[in-house]
Amino acid sequence: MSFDVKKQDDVTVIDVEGQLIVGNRQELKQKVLEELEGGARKFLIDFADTGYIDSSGLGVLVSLSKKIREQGGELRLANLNDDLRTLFELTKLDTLFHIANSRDEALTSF
Amino acid sequence: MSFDVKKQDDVTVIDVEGQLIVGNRQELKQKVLEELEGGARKFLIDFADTGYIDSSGLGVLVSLSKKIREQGGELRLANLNDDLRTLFELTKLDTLFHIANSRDEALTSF
Amino acid sequence: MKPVDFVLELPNDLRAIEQAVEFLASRAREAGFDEGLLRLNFRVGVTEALANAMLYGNRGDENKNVRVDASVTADRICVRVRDEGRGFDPEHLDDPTLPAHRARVGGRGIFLINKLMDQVEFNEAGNAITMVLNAPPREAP
Amino acid sequence: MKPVDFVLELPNDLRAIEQAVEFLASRAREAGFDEGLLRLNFRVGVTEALANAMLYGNRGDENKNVRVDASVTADRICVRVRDEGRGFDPEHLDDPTLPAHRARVGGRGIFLINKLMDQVEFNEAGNAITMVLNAPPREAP
Ligand SMILES: Nc1ncnc2c1ncn2[C@@H]1O[C@H](COP(=O)(O)OP(=O)(O)O)[C@@H](O)[C@H]1O
Ligand SMILES: Nc1ncnc2c1ncn2[C@@H]1O[C@H](COP(=O)(O)OP(=O)(O)O)[C@@H](O)[C@H]1O
Repeated sequence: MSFDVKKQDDVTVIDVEGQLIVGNRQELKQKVLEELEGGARKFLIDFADTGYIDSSGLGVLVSLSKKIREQGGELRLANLNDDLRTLFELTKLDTLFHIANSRDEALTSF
Repeated sequence: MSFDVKKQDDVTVIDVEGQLIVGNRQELKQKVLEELEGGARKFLIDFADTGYIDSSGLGVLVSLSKKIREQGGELRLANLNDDLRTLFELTKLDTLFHIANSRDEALTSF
Repeated sequence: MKPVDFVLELPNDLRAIEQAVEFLASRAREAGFDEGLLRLNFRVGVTEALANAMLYGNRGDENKNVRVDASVTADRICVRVRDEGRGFDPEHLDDPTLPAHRARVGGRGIFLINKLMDQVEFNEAGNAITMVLNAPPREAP
Repeated sequence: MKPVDFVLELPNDLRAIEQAVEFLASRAREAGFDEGLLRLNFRVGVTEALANAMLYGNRGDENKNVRVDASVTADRICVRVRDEGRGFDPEHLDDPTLPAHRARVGGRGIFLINKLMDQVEFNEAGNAITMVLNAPPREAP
Protein backbone atom coordinates (compact mmCIF):
# COMPACT_ATOMS: atom_id res chain seq x y z
CA MET A 1 0.00 0.00 0.00
CA SER A 2 0.97 3.56 -0.53
CA PHE A 3 -1.27 6.54 0.03
CA ASP A 4 -1.42 10.03 -1.07
CA VAL A 5 -2.77 12.90 1.02
CA LYS A 6 -4.07 16.09 -0.59
CA LYS A 7 -6.07 19.09 0.57
CA GLN A 8 -9.06 20.03 -1.50
CA ASP A 9 -10.37 23.27 0.04
CA ASP A 10 -10.96 22.25 3.66
CA VAL A 11 -11.23 18.52 2.95
CA THR A 12 -8.29 16.17 3.49
CA VAL A 13 -8.44 13.64 0.65
CA ILE A 14 -6.57 10.36 1.01
CA ASP A 15 -6.04 7.99 -1.90
CA VAL A 16 -5.32 4.40 -0.88
CA GLU A 17 -3.32 2.52 -3.51
CA GLY A 18 -3.09 -1.25 -3.19
CA GLN A 19 -4.38 -3.18 -0.20
CA LEU A 20 -5.53 -1.82 3.14
CA ILE A 21 -4.75 -4.78 5.36
CA VAL A 22 -3.30 -5.95 8.63
CA GLY A 23 0.28 -5.48 7.39
CA ASN A 24 -0.06 -1.75 6.69
CA ARG A 25 -3.21 -0.35 8.31
CA GLN A 26 -1.14 1.45 10.99
CA GLU A 27 0.38 3.73 8.36
CA LEU A 28 -3.01 5.00 7.29
CA LYS A 29 -4.16 5.41 10.87
CA GLN A 30 -1.11 7.38 11.87
CA LYS A 31 -1.31 9.67 8.89
CA VAL A 32 -4.97 10.52 9.44
CA LEU A 33 -4.50 11.06 13.18
CA GLU A 34 -1.64 13.47 12.43
CA GLU A 35 -3.89 15.49 10.18
CA LEU A 36 -6.63 15.42 12.80
CA GLU A 37 -4.24 16.73 15.42
CA GLY A 38 -3.14 19.37 12.95
CA GLY A 39 -6.71 20.67 12.88
CA ALA A 40 -8.24 18.91 9.87
CA ARG A 41 -11.87 17.90 10.40
CA LYS A 42 -13.27 16.81 7.04
CA PHE A 43 -11.77 13.61 5.64
CA LEU A 44 -12.43 11.74 2.43
CA ILE A 45 -10.81 8.39 1.73
CA ASP A 46 -10.88 7.52 -1.95
CA PHE A 47 -10.70 3.80 -2.78
CA ALA A 48 -10.54 4.09 -6.56
CA ASP A 49 -7.08 2.48 -6.61
CA THR A 50 -7.62 0.02 -3.79
CA GLY A 51 -7.45 -3.74 -4.30
CA TYR A 52 -8.96 -5.27 -1.21
CA ILE A 53 -9.53 -4.46 2.46
CA ASP A 54 -9.44 -6.99 5.27
CA SER A 55 -11.12 -6.88 8.67
CA SER A 56 -8.17 -4.99 10.14
CA GLY A 57 -8.50 -2.37 7.44
CA LEU A 58 -12.23 -2.09 8.12
CA GLY A 59 -11.41 -1.80 11.82
CA VAL A 60 -9.07 1.12 11.19
CA LEU A 61 -11.80 2.91 9.24
CA VAL A 62 -14.27 2.41 12.10
CA SER A 63 -11.73 3.62 14.63
CA LEU A 64 -10.78 6.68 12.60
CA SER A 65 -14.38 7.59 11.95
CA LYS A 66 -15.05 7.53 15.68
CA LYS A 67 -12.00 9.65 16.54
CA ILE A 68 -12.84 12.18 13.86
CA ARG A 69 -16.43 12.43 15.02
CA GLU A 70 -15.26 13.00 18.59
CA GLN A 71 -13.51 16.10 17.32
CA GLY A 72 -16.64 17.30 15.56
CA GLY A 73 -15.42 16.16 12.16
CA GLU A 74 -16.55 13.63 9.55
CA LEU A 75 -15.02 10.79 7.56
CA ARG A 76 -16.46 9.94 4.17
CA LEU A 77 -15.59 7.17 1.75
CA ALA A 78 -15.73 7.23 -2.03
CA ASN A 79 -15.25 5.05 -5.09
CA LEU A 80 -15.79 1.59 -3.64
CA ASN A 81 -15.73 -0.96 -6.44
CA ASP A 82 -18.23 -3.84 -6.42
CA ASP A 83 -15.98 -6.08 -4.33
CA LEU A 84 -15.41 -3.44 -1.68
CA ARG A 85 -19.07 -2.53 -1.63
CA THR A 86 -19.86 -6.21 -0.99
CA LEU A 87 -17.48 -6.12 1.96
CA PHE A 88 -19.24 -3.11 3.50
CA GLU A 89 -22.64 -4.68 2.92
CA LEU A 90 -21.67 -8.06 4.40
CA THR A 91 -20.41 -6.41 7.56
CA LYS A 92 -23.24 -3.84 7.55
CA LEU A 93 -20.62 -1.12 7.74
CA ASP A 94 -22.48 0.56 4.88
CA THR A 95 -24.91 1.73 7.57
CA LEU A 96 -22.12 3.39 9.52
CA PHE A 97 -20.34 5.35 6.82
CA HIS A 98 -21.22 8.03 4.37
CA ILE A 99 -20.26 6.26 1.15
CA ALA A 100 -20.24 8.43 -1.98
CA ASN A 101 -20.15 7.10 -5.52
CA SER A 102 -17.51 9.52 -6.63
CA ARG A 103 -15.03 11.91 -5.18
CA ASP A 104 -16.94 14.88 -6.56
CA GLU A 105 -20.18 13.69 -5.06
CA ALA A 106 -18.51 13.40 -1.67
CA LEU A 107 -16.85 16.80 -1.95
CA THR A 108 -19.72 18.93 -3.19
CA SER A 109 -22.01 17.97 -0.32
CA PHE A 110 -19.36 18.14 2.43
CA MET B 1 5.87 -12.53 -19.79
CA SER B 2 3.94 -11.18 -22.65
CA PHE B 3 5.37 -10.16 -25.99
CA ASP B 4 4.38 -8.01 -28.78
CA VAL B 5 5.26 -8.67 -32.42
CA LYS B 6 5.37 -5.86 -34.97
CA LYS B 7 6.67 -5.45 -38.49
CA GLN B 8 8.90 -2.48 -39.14
CA ASP B 9 9.54 -2.55 -42.90
CA ASP B 10 11.01 -6.02 -43.43
CA VAL B 11 12.12 -6.47 -39.82
CA THR B 12 10.06 -8.47 -37.33
CA VAL B 13 10.38 -6.64 -34.02
CA ILE B 14 9.54 -8.49 -30.81
CA ASP B 15 9.15 -6.71 -27.47
CA VAL B 16 9.60 -8.96 -24.46
CA GLU B 17 7.72 -7.69 -21.42
CA GLY B 18 8.55 -9.23 -18.06
CA GLN B 19 10.82 -12.22 -17.65
CA LEU B 20 12.17 -14.54 -20.32
CA ILE B 21 12.61 -17.71 -18.31
CA VAL B 22 12.13 -21.44 -18.17
CA GLY B 23 8.39 -21.10 -17.49
CA ASN B 24 7.60 -19.21 -20.67
CA ARG B 25 10.49 -19.43 -23.14
CA GLN B 26 8.53 -21.83 -25.37
CA GLU B 27 6.03 -19.11 -26.19
CA LEU B 28 8.71 -16.85 -27.58
CA LYS B 29 10.33 -19.69 -29.48
CA GLN B 30 7.09 -20.78 -31.08
CA LYS B 31 6.15 -17.26 -32.10
CA VAL B 32 9.48 -16.55 -33.75
CA LEU B 33 9.55 -19.90 -35.54
CA GLU B 34 6.08 -19.23 -36.93
CA GLU B 35 7.28 -15.93 -38.35
CA LEU B 36 10.35 -17.63 -39.76
CA GLU B 37 8.21 -20.24 -41.47
CA GLY B 38 6.01 -17.44 -42.77
CA GLY B 39 9.05 -16.02 -44.58
CA ALA B 40 10.44 -13.43 -42.16
CA ARG B 41 14.23 -13.30 -42.11
CA LYS B 42 15.23 -10.21 -40.14
CA PHE B 43 14.42 -10.34 -36.43
CA LEU B 44 14.98 -7.83 -33.68
CA ILE B 45 14.21 -8.67 -30.07
CA ASP B 46 13.85 -5.56 -27.93
CA PHE B 47 14.52 -6.02 -24.21
CA ALA B 48 13.62 -2.51 -23.06
CA ASP B 49 10.76 -3.88 -20.94
CA THR B 50 12.41 -7.10 -19.85
CA GLY B 51 13.15 -7.87 -16.21
CA TYR B 52 15.54 -10.77 -16.22
CA ILE B 53 16.52 -13.71 -18.41
CA ASP B 54 17.61 -17.11 -17.12
CA SER B 55 19.80 -19.74 -18.78
CA SER B 56 16.77 -21.25 -20.50
CA GLY B 57 15.91 -17.87 -21.95
CA LEU B 58 19.48 -17.44 -23.15
CA GLY B 59 19.28 -20.93 -24.62
CA VAL B 60 16.19 -20.05 -26.61
CA LEU B 61 17.93 -17.00 -28.02
CA VAL B 62 20.92 -19.12 -29.08
CA SER B 63 18.64 -21.71 -30.64
CA LEU B 64 16.57 -19.13 -32.51
CA SER B 65 19.63 -17.31 -33.75
CA LYS B 66 20.94 -20.58 -35.19
CA LYS B 67 17.66 -21.48 -36.87
CA ILE B 68 17.28 -18.00 -38.35
CA ARG B 69 20.83 -18.06 -39.67
CA GLU B 70 20.21 -21.45 -41.29
CA GLN B 71 17.49 -19.75 -43.34
CA GLY B 72 19.83 -16.97 -44.34
CA GLY B 73 18.37 -14.52 -41.81
CA GLU B 74 19.66 -12.66 -38.78
CA LEU B 75 18.59 -12.13 -35.18
CA ARG B 76 19.59 -8.93 -33.42
CA LEU B 77 19.07 -7.83 -29.85
CA ALA B 78 18.53 -4.31 -28.54
CA ASN B 79 18.08 -2.34 -25.33
CA LEU B 80 19.76 -4.60 -22.82
CA ASN B 81 19.90 -2.88 -19.46
CA ASP B 82 23.02 -3.16 -17.31
CA ASP B 83 21.85 -6.35 -15.62
CA LEU B 84 21.09 -8.09 -18.89
CA ARG B 85 24.34 -6.90 -20.41
CA THR B 86 26.17 -8.43 -17.44
CA LEU B 87 24.43 -11.71 -18.17
CA PHE B 88 25.57 -11.71 -21.80
CA GLU B 89 29.09 -10.80 -20.79
CA LEU B 90 29.34 -13.46 -18.07
CA THR B 91 28.27 -16.15 -20.51
CA LYS B 92 30.29 -14.60 -23.37
CA LEU B 93 27.11 -14.59 -25.42
CA ASP B 94 27.92 -10.99 -26.25
CA THR B 95 30.40 -12.44 -28.75
CA LEU B 96 27.65 -14.43 -30.46
CA PHE B 97 24.96 -11.79 -30.93
CA HIS B 98 24.65 -8.49 -32.64
CA ILE B 99 23.64 -6.33 -29.67
CA ALA B 100 22.48 -2.81 -30.48
CA ASN B 101 22.11 -0.04 -27.94
CA SER B 102 18.76 1.06 -29.25
CA ARG B 103 16.04 -0.16 -31.50
CA ASP B 104 16.81 2.53 -34.06
CA GLU B 105 20.47 1.64 -34.14
CA ALA B 106 19.58 -1.98 -34.81
CA LEU B 107 17.03 -1.08 -37.49
CA THR B 108 18.99 1.46 -39.51
CA SER B 109 21.90 -0.88 -40.10
CA PHE B 110 19.82 -4.00 -40.78
CA MET C 1 -8.19 -32.97 -12.17
CA LYS C 2 -5.18 -33.69 -9.99
CA PRO C 3 -4.86 -30.90 -7.41
CA VAL C 4 -1.60 -29.00 -7.23
CA ASP C 5 -0.29 -28.83 -3.69
CA PHE C 6 1.77 -26.15 -2.03
CA VAL C 7 3.23 -25.73 1.39
CA LEU C 8 4.39 -22.41 2.77
CA GLU C 9 5.96 -21.94 6.14
CA LEU C 10 5.97 -18.28 7.05
CA PRO C 11 7.67 -16.43 9.85
CA ASN C 12 5.42 -14.57 12.25
CA ASP C 13 5.57 -11.36 10.24
CA LEU C 14 2.40 -9.55 9.21
CA ARG C 15 4.20 -7.96 6.29
CA ALA C 16 4.71 -11.39 4.69
CA ILE C 17 0.96 -11.91 4.37
CA GLU C 18 0.24 -9.85 1.27
CA GLN C 19 2.90 -11.50 -0.88
CA ALA C 20 2.09 -14.98 0.36
CA VAL C 21 -1.54 -14.43 -0.59
CA GLU C 22 -0.43 -13.05 -3.94
CA PHE C 23 1.68 -16.14 -4.56
CA LEU C 24 -1.20 -18.50 -3.81
CA ALA C 25 -3.63 -16.44 -5.89
CA SER C 26 -1.25 -16.54 -8.84
CA ARG C 27 -1.07 -20.33 -8.61
CA ALA C 28 -4.85 -20.60 -8.45
CA ARG C 29 -5.20 -18.28 -11.44
CA GLU C 30 -2.71 -20.43 -13.34
CA ALA C 31 -4.75 -23.52 -12.46
CA GLY C 32 -7.74 -21.85 -14.09
CA PHE C 33 -9.72 -20.87 -10.99
CA ASP C 34 -12.27 -18.09 -11.37
CA GLU C 35 -10.59 -14.66 -11.23
CA GLY C 36 -13.59 -12.94 -9.70
CA LEU C 37 -13.52 -15.17 -6.62
CA LEU C 38 -9.78 -14.80 -6.30
CA ARG C 39 -10.04 -11.03 -6.15
CA LEU C 40 -11.99 -10.66 -2.92
CA ASN C 41 -13.16 -13.98 -1.46
CA PHE C 42 -9.89 -15.83 -1.68
CA ARG C 43 -7.57 -12.96 -0.84
CA VAL C 44 -9.52 -11.62 2.12
CA GLY C 45 -10.33 -15.08 3.49
CA VAL C 46 -6.72 -16.21 3.48
CA THR C 47 -5.48 -12.85 4.78
CA GLU C 48 -7.81 -13.12 7.79
CA ALA C 49 -6.67 -16.63 8.60
CA LEU C 50 -2.99 -15.71 8.36
CA ALA C 51 -3.43 -12.57 10.45
CA ASN C 52 -5.25 -14.49 13.19
CA ALA C 53 -2.61 -17.21 13.19
CA MET C 54 0.16 -14.64 13.66
CA LEU C 55 -1.59 -12.29 16.06
CA TYR C 56 -3.63 -14.63 18.28
CA GLY C 57 -2.29 -18.12 17.62
CA ASN C 58 1.43 -17.34 17.74
CA ARG C 59 0.84 -14.13 19.71
CA GLY C 60 3.46 -12.29 17.71
CA ASP C 61 6.20 -14.68 18.85
CA GLU C 62 9.03 -14.32 16.32
CA ASN C 63 10.18 -17.86 16.89
CA LYS C 64 6.92 -19.39 15.81
CA ASN C 65 5.81 -20.14 12.28
CA VAL C 66 2.61 -20.34 10.38
CA ARG C 67 2.14 -23.26 8.03
CA VAL C 68 -0.05 -23.00 4.96
CA ASP C 69 -1.12 -26.04 2.98
CA ALA C 70 -2.90 -25.20 -0.22
CA SER C 71 -4.28 -27.35 -2.96
CA VAL C 72 -5.72 -25.85 -6.10
CA THR C 73 -7.60 -26.94 -9.19
CA ALA C 74 -9.77 -24.97 -11.60
CA ASP C 75 -12.81 -26.07 -9.60
CA ARG C 76 -11.74 -25.85 -5.99
CA ILE C 77 -9.21 -24.24 -3.70
CA CYS C 78 -8.50 -25.68 -0.29
CA VAL C 79 -6.26 -23.77 2.12
CA ARG C 80 -5.29 -24.86 5.60
CA VAL C 81 -3.58 -22.42 7.96
CA ARG C 82 -2.04 -23.74 11.15
CA ASP C 83 -0.35 -21.82 13.94
CA GLU C 84 1.59 -22.95 16.98
CA GLY C 85 -0.88 -21.58 19.50
CA ARG C 86 -3.34 -23.15 21.88
CA GLY C 87 -6.35 -22.53 19.68
CA PHE C 88 -9.72 -21.07 20.61
CA ASP C 89 -13.40 -21.82 20.45
CA PRO C 90 -14.71 -20.43 17.16
CA GLU C 91 -18.33 -21.27 18.02
CA HIS C 92 -18.90 -18.45 20.47
CA LEU C 93 -18.08 -15.26 18.68
CA ASP C 94 -20.32 -12.20 18.62
CA ASP C 95 -22.09 -11.38 15.37
CA PRO C 96 -20.40 -8.17 14.22
CA THR C 97 -23.39 -7.11 12.15
CA LEU C 98 -25.74 -6.70 15.13
CA PRO C 99 -26.46 -3.00 15.68
CA ALA C 100 -24.83 -3.16 19.12
CA HIS C 101 -21.58 -4.52 17.64
CA ARG C 102 -21.34 -2.65 14.39
CA ALA C 103 -19.22 0.18 15.69
CA ARG C 104 -16.64 -2.17 17.19
CA VAL C 105 -13.15 -1.92 15.83
CA GLY C 106 -12.55 -5.70 15.75
CA GLY C 107 -14.39 -8.96 15.52
CA ARG C 108 -15.01 -9.24 11.77
CA GLY C 109 -12.26 -11.69 10.77
CA ILE C 110 -13.84 -15.09 11.32
CA PHE C 111 -17.17 -13.62 10.28
CA LEU C 112 -15.72 -12.61 6.90
CA ILE C 113 -14.03 -15.97 6.44
CA ASN C 114 -17.38 -17.67 6.95
CA LYS C 115 -19.09 -15.32 4.52
CA LEU C 116 -16.43 -15.38 1.80
CA MET C 117 -15.50 -19.05 1.80
CA ASP C 118 -17.76 -21.99 0.94
CA GLN C 119 -16.63 -24.33 3.70
CA VAL C 120 -14.78 -23.52 6.90
CA GLU C 121 -13.59 -25.99 9.47
CA PHE C 122 -11.41 -25.77 12.55
CA ASN C 123 -9.46 -28.64 13.97
CA GLU C 124 -10.27 -29.90 17.45
CA ALA C 125 -7.60 -27.78 19.12
CA GLY C 126 -8.68 -24.65 17.26
CA ASN C 127 -5.22 -23.76 15.96
CA ALA C 128 -5.81 -24.84 12.36
CA ILE C 129 -8.46 -23.62 9.98
CA THR C 130 -9.36 -25.27 6.68
CA MET C 131 -11.14 -23.17 4.08
CA VAL C 132 -12.63 -24.33 0.81
CA LEU C 133 -13.67 -22.12 -2.06
CA ASN C 134 -15.53 -23.64 -4.99
CA ALA C 135 -15.62 -22.26 -8.51
CA PRO C 136 -19.01 -20.97 -9.63
CA PRO C 137 -20.96 -23.60 -11.56
CA ARG C 138 -20.20 -23.39 -15.23
CA GLU C 139 -22.97 -22.71 -17.67
CA ALA C 140 -24.10 -25.71 -19.63
CA PRO C 141 -22.54 -25.56 -23.10
CA MET D 1 20.10 -9.72 13.22
CA LYS D 2 17.85 -12.73 13.60
CA PRO D 3 17.28 -14.29 10.18
CA VAL D 4 13.72 -14.71 8.97
CA ASP D 5 13.07 -18.23 7.75
CA PHE D 6 10.72 -19.43 5.09
CA VAL D 7 9.84 -22.81 3.72
CA LEU D 8 8.12 -23.33 0.40
CA GLU D 9 7.13 -26.67 -1.00
CA LEU D 10 6.32 -26.33 -4.66
CA PRO D 11 4.74 -28.75 -7.07
CA ASN D 12 6.82 -29.74 -10.05
CA ASP D 13 5.46 -26.95 -12.22
CA LEU D 14 7.80 -24.60 -14.06
CA ARG D 15 5.16 -21.89 -14.10
CA ALA D 16 5.28 -21.67 -10.30
CA ILE D 17 8.91 -20.55 -10.40
CA GLU D 18 8.50 -16.88 -11.27
CA GLN D 19 6.01 -16.15 -8.47
CA ALA D 20 7.92 -18.17 -5.92
CA VAL D 21 11.05 -16.18 -6.74
CA GLU D 22 9.02 -12.97 -6.56
CA PHE D 23 7.72 -13.94 -3.14
CA LEU D 24 11.20 -14.61 -1.78
CA ALA D 25 12.59 -11.43 -3.34
CA SER D 26 9.82 -9.40 -1.73
CA ARG D 27 10.69 -10.86 1.67
CA ALA D 28 14.38 -10.10 1.18
CA ARG D 29 13.56 -6.55 0.11
CA GLU D 30 11.42 -6.15 3.21
CA ALA D 31 14.32 -7.39 5.33
CA GLY D 32 16.42 -4.59 3.86
CA PHE D 33 18.60 -6.59 1.47
CA ASP D 34 20.24 -4.71 -1.40
CA GLU D 35 17.76 -4.18 -4.27
CA GLY D 36 20.44 -4.25 -6.93
CA LEU D 37 21.51 -7.78 -6.03
CA LEU D 38 17.91 -8.93 -5.81
CA ARG D 39 17.21 -7.82 -9.35
CA LEU D 40 19.54 -10.12 -11.23
CA ASN D 41 21.78 -12.20 -8.95
CA PHE D 42 19.12 -13.44 -6.58
CA ARG D 43 16.32 -13.90 -9.09
CA VAL D 44 18.36 -15.67 -11.75
CA GLY D 45 20.28 -17.80 -9.26
CA VAL D 46 17.15 -19.09 -7.56
CA THR D 47 15.33 -19.55 -10.87
CA GLU D 48 18.14 -21.77 -12.16
CA ALA D 49 18.14 -23.93 -9.05
CA LEU D 50 14.37 -24.37 -9.13
CA ALA D 51 14.34 -25.18 -12.84
CA ASN D 52 17.06 -27.82 -12.43
CA ALA D 53 15.26 -29.35 -9.46
CA MET D 54 12.05 -29.69 -11.46
CA LEU D 55 13.54 -30.68 -14.81
CA TYR D 56 16.47 -32.93 -13.86
CA GLY D 57 16.00 -33.78 -10.20
CA ASN D 58 12.30 -34.60 -10.27
CA ARG D 59 12.37 -35.25 -14.03
CA GLY D 60 9.05 -33.52 -14.49
CA ASP D 61 7.29 -36.02 -12.22
CA GLU D 62 4.06 -34.33 -11.10
CA ASN D 63 3.99 -36.29 -7.88
CA LYS D 64 7.29 -34.93 -6.69
CA ASN D 65 7.88 -31.64 -4.93
CA VAL D 66 10.65 -29.13 -4.62
CA ARG D 67 11.42 -27.79 -1.17
CA VAL D 68 12.88 -24.33 -0.69
CA ASP D 69 14.34 -23.22 2.64
CA ALA D 70 15.22 -19.55 2.71
CA SER D 71 16.60 -17.39 5.42
CA VAL D 72 17.01 -13.65 4.94
CA THR D 73 18.50 -10.69 6.74
CA ALA D 74 19.62 -7.31 5.42
CA ASP D 75 23.16 -8.70 5.13
CA ARG D 76 22.72 -12.20 3.81
CA ILE D 77 20.34 -14.44 1.96
CA CYS D 78 20.64 -18.18 2.15
CA VAL D 79 18.46 -20.37 -0.07
CA ARG D 80 18.45 -24.14 -0.18
CA VAL D 81 16.63 -25.98 -2.96
CA ARG D 82 16.07 -29.70 -2.65
CA ASP D 83 14.48 -32.07 -5.11
CA GLU D 84 13.48 -35.72 -4.84
CA GLY D 85 15.91 -36.93 -7.47
CA ARG D 86 19.09 -38.96 -7.37
CA GLY D 87 21.39 -35.98 -7.68
CA PHE D 88 24.37 -35.49 -9.96
CA ASP D 89 28.03 -34.61 -9.89
CA PRO D 90 28.32 -30.83 -10.18
CA GLU D 91 32.10 -30.95 -10.40
CA HIS D 92 32.34 -32.13 -13.97
CA LEU D 93 30.41 -29.70 -16.08
CA ASP D 94 31.70 -28.11 -19.28
CA ASP D 95 32.60 -24.43 -19.16
CA PRO D 96 29.93 -22.82 -21.35
CA THR D 97 32.12 -19.80 -22.13
CA LEU D 98 34.76 -21.78 -24.02
CA PRO D 99 34.56 -20.94 -27.72
CA ALA D 100 33.69 -24.54 -28.54
CA HIS D 101 30.71 -24.48 -26.16
CA ARG D 102 29.39 -20.98 -26.59
CA ALA D 103 26.86 -21.81 -29.27
CA ARG D 104 25.30 -24.61 -27.23
CA VAL D 105 21.69 -24.18 -26.31
CA GLY D 106 22.11 -25.46 -22.74
CA GLY D 107 24.68 -25.79 -20.02
CA ARG D 108 24.64 -22.31 -18.49
CA GLY D 109 22.51 -22.89 -15.39
CA ILE D 110 25.02 -24.05 -12.78
CA PHE D 111 27.60 -21.76 -14.34
CA LEU D 112 25.36 -18.74 -13.75
CA ILE D 113 24.54 -19.82 -10.21
CA ASN D 114 28.26 -19.94 -9.45
CA LYS D 115 28.83 -16.53 -11.01
CA LEU D 116 25.84 -14.76 -9.48
CA MET D 117 25.92 -16.18 -5.96
CA ASP D 118 28.68 -15.73 -3.38
CA GLN D 119 28.71 -19.27 -2.04
CA VAL D 120 27.35 -22.42 -3.62
CA GLU D 121 27.33 -25.86 -2.09
CA PHE D 122 25.75 -29.16 -3.03
CA ASN D 123 24.90 -31.88 -0.56
CA GLU D 124 26.64 -35.24 -0.83
CA ALA D 125 23.86 -36.81 -2.90
CA GLY D 126 23.72 -33.85 -5.28
CA ASN D 127 19.97 -33.27 -4.99
CA ALA D 128 20.17 -30.18 -2.78
CA ILE D 129 21.94 -26.91 -3.51
CA THR D 130 22.61 -24.19 -0.96
CA MET D 131 23.28 -20.69 -2.24
CA VAL D 132 24.40 -17.68 -0.25
CA LEU D 133 24.29 -14.08 -1.41
CA ASN D 134 25.94 -11.39 0.72
CA ALA D 135 25.02 -7.75 0.74
CA PRO D 136 27.70 -5.43 -0.62
CA PRO D 137 29.88 -3.98 2.16
CA ARG D 138 28.42 -0.77 3.48
CA GLU D 139 30.41 2.38 3.27
CA ALA D 140 31.80 3.54 6.57
CA PRO D 141 29.63 6.37 7.90
N1 LIG E 1 -5.68 -18.75 15.32
C1 LIG E 1 -6.24 -18.29 16.46
N2 LIG E 1 -5.74 -18.65 17.67
C2 LIG E 1 -6.28 -18.20 18.81
N3 LIG E 1 -7.34 -17.36 18.86
C3 LIG E 1 -7.90 -16.96 17.71
C4 LIG E 1 -7.38 -17.40 16.44
N4 LIG E 1 -8.14 -16.84 15.47
C5 LIG E 1 -9.07 -16.09 16.10
N5 LIG E 1 -8.92 -16.15 17.44
C6 LIG E 1 -9.78 -15.50 18.45
O1 LIG E 1 -11.01 -15.16 17.87
C7 LIG E 1 -11.28 -13.78 18.03
C8 LIG E 1 -12.05 -13.25 16.86
O2 LIG E 1 -11.22 -13.18 15.71
P1 LIG E 1 -11.68 -12.35 14.45
O3 LIG E 1 -13.09 -12.72 14.10
O4 LIG E 1 -10.66 -12.55 13.38
O5 LIG E 1 -11.73 -10.84 14.92
P2 LIG E 1 -10.54 -9.93 15.47
O6 LIG E 1 -9.26 -10.44 14.85
O7 LIG E 1 -10.86 -8.57 14.97
O8 LIG E 1 -10.57 -10.04 16.96
C9 LIG E 1 -9.93 -13.13 18.22
O9 LIG E 1 -10.02 -11.94 18.94
C10 LIG E 1 -9.17 -14.21 18.99
O10 LIG E 1 -9.47 -14.13 20.35
N1 LIG F 1 18.99 -30.98 -9.41
C1 LIG F 1 19.60 -31.73 -10.35
N2 LIG F 1 19.45 -33.08 -10.35
C2 LIG F 1 20.04 -33.84 -11.29
N3 LIG F 1 20.83 -33.34 -12.26
C3 LIG F 1 21.04 -32.01 -12.31
C4 LIG F 1 20.45 -31.14 -11.37
N4 LIG F 1 20.85 -29.88 -11.65
C5 LIG F 1 21.64 -29.98 -12.73
N5 LIG F 1 21.77 -31.25 -13.15
C6 LIG F 1 22.57 -31.76 -14.28
O1 LIG F 1 23.54 -30.79 -14.59
C7 LIG F 1 23.46 -30.43 -15.96
C8 LIG F 1 23.85 -28.97 -16.15
O2 LIG F 1 22.84 -28.14 -15.64
P1 LIG F 1 22.84 -26.61 -16.03
O3 LIG F 1 24.19 -26.07 -15.83
O4 LIG F 1 21.73 -25.98 -15.27
O5 LIG F 1 22.55 -26.56 -17.58
P2 LIG F 1 21.27 -27.07 -18.39
O6 LIG F 1 20.11 -27.03 -17.47
O7 LIG F 1 21.15 -26.12 -19.51
O8 LIG F 1 21.61 -28.47 -18.84
C9 LIG F 1 22.05 -30.75 -16.36
O9 LIG F 1 21.95 -31.00 -17.75
C10 LIG F 1 21.76 -31.98 -15.53
O10 LIG F 1 22.26 -33.13 -16.16
